[in-house]
Amino acid sequence: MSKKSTKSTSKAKATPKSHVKASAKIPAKSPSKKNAFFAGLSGDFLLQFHSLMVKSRVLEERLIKIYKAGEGYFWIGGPGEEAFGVALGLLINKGQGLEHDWLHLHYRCTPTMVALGMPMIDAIRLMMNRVTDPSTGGRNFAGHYCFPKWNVAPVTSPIEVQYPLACGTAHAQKRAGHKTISIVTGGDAGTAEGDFATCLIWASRKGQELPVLITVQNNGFGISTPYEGQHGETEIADRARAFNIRSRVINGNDPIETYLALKEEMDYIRKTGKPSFVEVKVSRLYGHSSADGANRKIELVDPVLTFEKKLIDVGLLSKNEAEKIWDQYEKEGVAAQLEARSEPAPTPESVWDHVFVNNENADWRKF
Amino acid sequence: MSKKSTKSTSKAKATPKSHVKASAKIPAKSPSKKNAFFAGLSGDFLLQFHSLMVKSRVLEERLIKIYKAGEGYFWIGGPGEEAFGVALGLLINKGQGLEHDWLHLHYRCTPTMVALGMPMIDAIRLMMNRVTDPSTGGRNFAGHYCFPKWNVAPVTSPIEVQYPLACGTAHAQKRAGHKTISIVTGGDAGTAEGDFATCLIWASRKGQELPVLITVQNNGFGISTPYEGQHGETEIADRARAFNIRSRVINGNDPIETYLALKEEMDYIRKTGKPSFVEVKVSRLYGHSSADGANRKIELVDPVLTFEKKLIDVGLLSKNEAEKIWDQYEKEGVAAQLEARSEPAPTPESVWDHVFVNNENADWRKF
Amino acid sequence: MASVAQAIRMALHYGEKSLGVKDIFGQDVGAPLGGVFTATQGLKTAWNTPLDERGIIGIAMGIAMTGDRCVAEIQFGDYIFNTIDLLKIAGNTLWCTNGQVQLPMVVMTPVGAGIFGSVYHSHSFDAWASRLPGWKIVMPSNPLDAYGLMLSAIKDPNPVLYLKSKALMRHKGEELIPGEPSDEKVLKAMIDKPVQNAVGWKPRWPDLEEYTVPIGVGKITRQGDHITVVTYSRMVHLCDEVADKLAQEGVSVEVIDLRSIYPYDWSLIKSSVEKTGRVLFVNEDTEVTNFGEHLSYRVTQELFYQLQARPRVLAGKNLPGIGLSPNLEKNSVPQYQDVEAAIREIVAEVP
Amino acid sequence: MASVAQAIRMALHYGEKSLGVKDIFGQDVGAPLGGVFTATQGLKTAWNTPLDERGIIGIAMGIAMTGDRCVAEIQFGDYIFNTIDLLKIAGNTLWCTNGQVQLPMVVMTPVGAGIFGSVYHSHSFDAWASRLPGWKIVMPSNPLDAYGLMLSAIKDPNPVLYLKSKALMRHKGEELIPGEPSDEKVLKAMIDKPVQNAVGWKPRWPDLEEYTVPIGVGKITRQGDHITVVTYSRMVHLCDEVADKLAQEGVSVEVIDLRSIYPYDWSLIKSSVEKTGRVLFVNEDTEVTNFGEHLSYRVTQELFYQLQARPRVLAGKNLPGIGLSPNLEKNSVPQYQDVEAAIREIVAEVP
Ligand SMILES: Cc1ncc(C[n+]2csc(CCOP(=O)(O)OP(=O)(O)O)c2C)c(N)n1
Ligand SMILES: Cc1ncc(C[n+]2csc(CCOP(=O)(O)OP(=O)(O)O)c2C)c(N)n1
Ligand SMILES: [Mg+2]
Ligand SMILES: [Mg+2]
Repeated sequence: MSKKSTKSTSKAKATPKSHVKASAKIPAKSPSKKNAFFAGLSGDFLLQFHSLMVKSRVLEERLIKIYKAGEGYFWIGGPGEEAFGVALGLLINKGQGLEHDWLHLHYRCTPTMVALGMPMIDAIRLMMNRVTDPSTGGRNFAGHYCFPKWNVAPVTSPIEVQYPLACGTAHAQKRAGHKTISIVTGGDAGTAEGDFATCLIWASRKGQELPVLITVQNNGFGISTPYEGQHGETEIADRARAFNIRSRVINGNDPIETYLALKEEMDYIRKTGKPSFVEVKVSRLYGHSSADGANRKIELVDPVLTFEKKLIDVGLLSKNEAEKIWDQYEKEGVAAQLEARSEPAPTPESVWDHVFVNNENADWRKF
Repeated sequence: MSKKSTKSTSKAKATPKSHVKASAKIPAKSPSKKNAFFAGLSGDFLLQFHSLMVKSRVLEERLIKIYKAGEGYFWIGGPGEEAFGVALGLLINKGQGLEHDWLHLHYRCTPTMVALGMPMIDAIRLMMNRVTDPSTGGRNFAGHYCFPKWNVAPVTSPIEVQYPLACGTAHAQKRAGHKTISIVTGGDAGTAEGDFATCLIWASRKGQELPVLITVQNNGFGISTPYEGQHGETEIADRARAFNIRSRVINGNDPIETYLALKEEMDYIRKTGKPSFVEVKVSRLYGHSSADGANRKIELVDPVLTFEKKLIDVGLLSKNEAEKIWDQYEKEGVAAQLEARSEPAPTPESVWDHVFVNNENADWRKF
Repeated sequence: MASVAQAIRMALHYGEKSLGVKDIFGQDVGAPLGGVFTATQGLKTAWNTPLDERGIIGIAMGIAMTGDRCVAEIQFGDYIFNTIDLLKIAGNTLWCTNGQVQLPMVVMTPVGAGIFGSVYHSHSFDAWASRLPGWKIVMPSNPLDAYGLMLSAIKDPNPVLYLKSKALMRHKGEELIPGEPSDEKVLKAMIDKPVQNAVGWKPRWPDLEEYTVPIGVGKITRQGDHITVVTYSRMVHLCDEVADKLAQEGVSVEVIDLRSIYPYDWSLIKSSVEKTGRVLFVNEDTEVTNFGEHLSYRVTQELFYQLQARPRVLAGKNLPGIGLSPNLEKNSVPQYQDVEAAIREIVAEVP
Repeated sequence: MASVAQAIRMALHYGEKSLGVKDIFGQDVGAPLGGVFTATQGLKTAWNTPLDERGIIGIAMGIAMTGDRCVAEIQFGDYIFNTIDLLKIAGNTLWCTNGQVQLPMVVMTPVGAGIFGSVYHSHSFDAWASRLPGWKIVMPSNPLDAYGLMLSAIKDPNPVLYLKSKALMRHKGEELIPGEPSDEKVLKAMIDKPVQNAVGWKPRWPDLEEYTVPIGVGKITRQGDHITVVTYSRMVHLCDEVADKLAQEGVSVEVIDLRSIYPYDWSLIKSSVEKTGRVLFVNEDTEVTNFGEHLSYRVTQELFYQLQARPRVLAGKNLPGIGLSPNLEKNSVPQYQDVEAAIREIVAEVP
């Protein structure tokens, strides 16, 4: 299975190699075929995983509908990254402060936010720039989440700046000594920014390594520009290997492979305090953003449907149950949109709020 | 020999490996021991090489004396980099325009300038900020050479910015099709700047490789900060290898090894149009700059004296002839200083010159 | 009529064909996209770069050093702020080499608000750019100027920063570009890449003529006697509209489209303010240490005793960003009513 | 008396000991050098970074995000220009997150000319810094203020940019820092790393007390009635000298050391200019789109009808760089005679 879906995503690049066997770490809880087939992950867990993937997908499609209906100015998000994003969200030591993991995500992280427990309506409020948007209060674009209660650093538009920041939180985490780690995500084209190199350099200094999981979601494109022609390295992971950073490439369309690989790397980082790098091959299922139409690319592997089919094939899920899950989330999304629509926009005067902490005056006219 | 001096510079790092035998390329002109010993390079050539190394050293020591005498504000230069710098200068397709090589040097490139034919006095004029300084007219620091007639791009103070520029000239050279190349030099600590990664990325894009010789002069320090503790990569060359750039590490205290290695890489680049990377281990013989005293570090290998001893040992040079060479350059330097001292400083009014081309007015008061 | 995006595209084509431009490059500048605003569609020498602004500026400097002409794009002005050290070097290279090394290069980037682009698709750069000695800075407000200033920028031996308003990309002017077909459908059919099956598409370029707008020369877009409004780029159109409205009430507003930020057309400002005795400077960039404050300062120095009222600057509020919600954007950068209110206030001011 | 460098070192030590500072970092900031100006010698939490300004600012932002206090150094202000996008993000993070994410961090960097440092050891940053909403900007002119402003910067919950004049690093003041030994030889013996055999050296810190200079509060360094001179950092001393000289001729000059660039002490400027009716703004940064032009503009807005003369700005010439030869540097940034001439001219101006 890993092979199969790997092939289909590997049009852009060579077949990802992963230097662990999927079943290496987690012991089969029961000898049954199913479990062996799913590397021993329990059925309940698999169904929860699937449900979160569907929820994230339905939410993204809702956001796209909101854009197309003219109720939002811009959409960008992560449909196609559910297998990776949900796996990541489920593996986080979640909470606020140095006793928990830190997340430096980019603008395709809706699946991770959903897995962390973000209600649909909070993504919709951001999309519709309501004052109720908990991330930015209607100030920033879709996908620019910020949840301090979960150590989710603000998603920023400038590509790659989150990578150095992750070294900063990791530095503080290492000092605090709670075996917590920082995780950073970003795209393949963005690795051309110097800030990606900065992250590799600061994370890997001999004797001062940092507990940071450096990931790249390689979807083969930067807006309209294909990966080919812009890279000299055989795979992005080679750049991390040059710094003696433990590195691997995985098939991000396979939730099981992804989950197990991320778990193994996160365990390694917690144990050693050293960085690890994971290049994740993913599908950019609705193109770059609303700027290029936000239309479904049928030629790409859909990790949600692929996984769902598998669960149905092995009898863990029935077509009927599956439909119910989609319907339930669809209803939740529609209701959330209605509610968000009725909520107020930020007021004009509020522009001066939060320039300085505690609204200390920042307007020179009032100095 | 290579081993010997290698060891002595390798305190900072592992013994440099070089993946060509010194004698691989250049056929021995005669079967005599001497020539075999010097990889077949002719005696005349070796003596010319030595003479240029001495000239550069005497010049740098002159500049330091000028600083210590209070006749200059700041000194920085390349004593200790003569073996590398002279070798590079001797290998350049020298001239102006796209039919010649382009040089993007940093502030330790005096040996290369001397090998290219720069008279001593031009370095001294720069050091003493005379209006006669052909590089900057008394506007910039020592070592900040600029010689358009030899495609020597202006040396800039900000670390590492020369690396992306080298890709720009190489791009134009590749288009022009004269098999000319761009060469960039810089320090080990500077490789932490994103611009170093930028150079590797732009030079190595598959199908669009650029004819650029990317070099790093690794002297084991950035001002006061040792290499150890700031690098995760085993050797800097590993970062270039990650981009599938042909790479090697050489002993920059050995003029023969360095000359043959650079020649081989430059031939490769001209032939293939692809980049090559060379990490050169060198001695920072007088410390960082006048800021840390500009005093001789006796514990470091001196490439000039080592080479001179070798020439004397094999009878290519007599102690007496050697002394003459040093004396003659010392005289030249003293005379040049006297002459430069008598030359005028730039005038106060000249500050407005050359803001725009052809002195088009740039003073808003005159708009 | 051509849009500003089409005008830039035609100017770049003219540059490739007749002015020696050999490289037009930036993120998504080449095929298939031809630029996020289509300004580089179908150009022979356009190519896609890595996602690396510092590389883009550095490579442009290297190319320019060889004497080859190039036009580099930073996809959005919002993302040019990691290159300011390089822009400074490009601006000081001639000076530091005592006149030896020229860098004839053009850097173009979309700037300003007006499209509800939130924090990172709304930045202005004119005030920052005015702090880069050695650079010439231009900022067209309409297609004909966009064409003429691009040709001047390409021909100039100095580095030129070409700031194009995001919100004006689809804006159409009143005057044809020399050689432009008068029917805009014809133009579209010739040079716009079709949305459907564009594979193998090639533009058919109109027979364009050389037309330059000299750098440093502004233009009066509305004649008036009571007040001078000095502005550029997108704000020109707001100011013109307000001038037209107030004209009906007998308030006579002179609007100057400065077109170049540096060098700037002081004689045009001076003669106008000498006539009106009142002046308002309008731009979108943040208001503290704003280029309009420089112009206002100069007016105070040289025309103090001719002034009938305090010179005024209307610019973007001094905020960290421009928020996505229209309530936020509209209260952050000057709007029609703000311009109108400022003009009324200044005109009403009694010395 | 402590030098400015010693004062900063003592303030950072106080920060480590009593204000929760956990990281003081930058190029050559840790042992063995302790900073190119010795300002971080002997500090417990000082460490050396890679040669990567973007990394330094990015890591500082990450550390600050966790709530840990840090002080990051950019070795020379001349090399901060590749981080402006990150400085903007640090300044807009609180705003973009609608007040959720604070970044309590201090960035310090040496600025200005006066040491014949040529193009890349002479840059000013105050005008640039004044364009970074969300940041507080301070610029001390003497050791006591250097100490007091550093403590305020560390305690402030917002990002604070601390601009220290290169030329003032060895400057000594008239007032002791609370807890500083009165004999400067004693101080030196306690906290300066010996030049010879310094291996294993540890500083012995004086028993320093908390002393803060509030951000946003300026100070009158010379009382006067005929003209107000508003300045900061190195230029304060030039202006004070000129004031003392002119006082002997009966020209009474009031000098204001602004100390903070943003927020700035408008009430102090206002009351002084209301008294004198004449004002000169002096700083080293380039003159076009200069922070002094903002202050001058504001004076024109709010005090127009109290002015006896045109407000004047004396700043660095609008050049790409400051040349090494003294002839060049002295004709590029304000000198004693320039300040004197400007004051005489303004005082002589008849309305
Ligand atoms: C510094 C910067 N430059 C340019 C942009 C405009 N931009 C937004 S997304 C994008 C492409 C990113 O591609 P990649 O890193 O592969 O991430 P993906 O969108 O494919 O997930 C670009 C160029 C930006 N946001 N930031
Ligand atoms: C961008 C930038 N940051 C900091 C400096 C200050 N500086 C000058 S030389 C130097 C160390 C350079 O070390 P390395 O790259 O190893 O070159 P080396 O001097 O050892 O030859 C530093 C930090 C600078 N010139 N430019
Ligand atoms: Mg991508
Ligand atoms: Mg070094």
